[in-house]
Amino acid sequence: MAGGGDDGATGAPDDVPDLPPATLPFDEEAWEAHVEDARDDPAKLYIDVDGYEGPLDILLDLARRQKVDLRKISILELVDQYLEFIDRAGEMKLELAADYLVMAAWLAYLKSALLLPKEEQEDPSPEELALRLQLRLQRLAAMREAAARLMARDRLGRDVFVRGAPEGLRVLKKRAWECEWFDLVQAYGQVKARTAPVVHMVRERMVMTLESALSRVSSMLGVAIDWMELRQFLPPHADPKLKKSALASSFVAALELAKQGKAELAQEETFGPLRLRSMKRGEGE
Amino acid sequence: MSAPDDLTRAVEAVLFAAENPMTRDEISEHLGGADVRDALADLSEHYDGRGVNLVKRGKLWHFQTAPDMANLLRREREEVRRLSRAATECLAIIAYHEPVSRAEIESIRGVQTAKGTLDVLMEAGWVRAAGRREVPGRPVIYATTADFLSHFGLESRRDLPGLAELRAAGLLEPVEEAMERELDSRATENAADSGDAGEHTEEEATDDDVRSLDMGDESA
Amino acid sequence: MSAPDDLTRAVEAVLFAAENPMTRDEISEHLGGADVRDALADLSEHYDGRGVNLVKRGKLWHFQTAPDMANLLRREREEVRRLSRAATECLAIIAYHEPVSRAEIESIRGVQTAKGTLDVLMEAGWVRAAGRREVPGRPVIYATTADFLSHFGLESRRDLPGLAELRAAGLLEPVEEAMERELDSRATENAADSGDAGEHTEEEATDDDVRSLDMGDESA
Repeated sequence: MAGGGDDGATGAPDDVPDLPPATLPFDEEAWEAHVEDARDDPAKLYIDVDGYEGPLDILLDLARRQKVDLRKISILELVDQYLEFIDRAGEMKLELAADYLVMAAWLAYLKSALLLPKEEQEDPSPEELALRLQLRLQRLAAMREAAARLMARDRLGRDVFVRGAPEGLRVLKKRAWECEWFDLVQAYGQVKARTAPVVHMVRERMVMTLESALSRVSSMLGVAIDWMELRQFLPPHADPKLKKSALASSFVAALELAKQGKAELAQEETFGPLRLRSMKRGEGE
Repeated sequence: MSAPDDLTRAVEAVLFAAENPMTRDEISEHLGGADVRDALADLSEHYDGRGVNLVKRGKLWHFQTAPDMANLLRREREEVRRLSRAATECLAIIAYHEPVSRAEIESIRGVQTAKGTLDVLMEAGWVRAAGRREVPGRPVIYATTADFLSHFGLESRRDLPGLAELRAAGLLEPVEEAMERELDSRATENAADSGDAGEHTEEEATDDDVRSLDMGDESA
Repeated sequence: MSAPDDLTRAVEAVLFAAENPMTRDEISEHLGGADVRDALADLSEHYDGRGVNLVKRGKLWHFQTAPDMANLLRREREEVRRLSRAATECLAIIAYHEPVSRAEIESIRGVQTAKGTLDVLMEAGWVRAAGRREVPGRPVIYATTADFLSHFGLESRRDLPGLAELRAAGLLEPVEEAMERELDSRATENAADSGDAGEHTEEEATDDDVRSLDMGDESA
């Protein structure tokens, strides 16, 4: 309900001298004295208004002046006091933040609602609104008192002290090195391997020699009865690497057989399938 | 006076020499993993009533001068920063309600909180951001620190002055909840006034149950 | 233990909180001119035998941790670190070839050796300087220590595996080849993981065939 005015006059900036906790229970005489002073010097009261942290703060102070338990506070009386406070501030031409005026308007509404006959009340009822205000004041008062009690405790560095000149605890770091036997031995192995004279070895590749291709092709040609494609002469289950070698060797073998007059070759088109058959049969026909 | 054993002497020496309060585990670690529980208990008892006391704040142990010596020691050193009223109220609200968002602090104080106010508390090391509340906008929530307990001489948050009374009076619950309860009890009173006393008592009992549940929850 | 009187407690607190040792007069002045002689005597006696003592140095009084507890204030913590690759190689070379000079180590490793590497091995206590080689320049030669043997669980240096054993264990392969094989097997593992194990298994088998051929050749 208080909303937040954002200009400087609303919340007291932290560097404004605050009321010390001891004066927190509202000191009526001091307040009156301030008001008296303020008649001569309006700026003085201004500082006090500025010292309030928003309308709820003023309301709490005013409530305390009723000198009754906050639970039994008369909201109507409180409203009157607040409105009077705002009036007085207005007379003294004090600059009031929007918050204070919004609260005044709201309280004026609350007051009129409280004075209306019950039947005409809307929802939420003015009693609920008054109760809400009362509960908020109770909570603020509780926290204010708690803060004062907290600040009054035996505080370290103010009331109680730690040792003035502690020797201090030092933790010295000492490095411990770790190495496994396997790492050691493996490292040596790799040093030796790295620096050993390099010997190049050519891996044995899977090849079909020309001799074996020649004998394979000629023996297969011997039993063939028709043209055969060159690829049909390759070993059927060979590994791909071996297949390439076998193809090359078989091709050379085919050329060799043709040259020897034992086979004849045919190819319909460039890069087309290369076919061959035995020459013996051709002679026979 | 019986002579203290070596472990007790060691704990005494370590805590005297330490520049910062130490947890029991830290002390133990410093002493090669010894169980220092008994030694700490012996020392606390031994120093009780002396000019220097061994105290536990949160989980941290340290020696400090006895509170009744404050006048002798306070001297000229006013090192402790004087907090503004806004800051003391914020600190109290955070301590008694933690974890709490800035909006919640503002709703209790009825006024916006200047940015610097929370900064001052965080700089003093008494308040820390404690994550975010999982509600729309995910506001940062604040809580007190171990230093807060040390500084204000609290063994735990349960030792906050007047905490139990405030809780029992329902002054730490949000206004909305208090409203509901209050309205309920008023309705009951009215009903009671009109002759039905039995219901009233029953209602009252339920209320108490809810409150004690709350407390159980808090301490858990 | 009799409870200390207030003056004794005050002296205790003042000395505890003091940032510097204090003379008797300073203490007395701090306490409104009280005679603190007895209090100091009581405190000295009380703290005698505890983990903290009240001591007088010259005319200055102060608390200090008991002398036999001084070692507690400086605690050593071991930080275990793994030997670097370079240091491991150096250590291995020294172990296999000792005594060796730095130049010899470098020629065996095939790379320059940073000064820090040998320092680390000496810090670890595994290597020591073992005199100088009587050649021009008189280089320092290095050897392993008894700690080295005990750390690696060796009776003597003769327990280190010989070259033949290293070869049998596959430890004499050039790094690149060992790397490749490692990568291959990882690739296979990954492929197996990703589900198309079939294709790769075939590939692997072929590879193995070739390898066994290789080995046959080498042993031949």
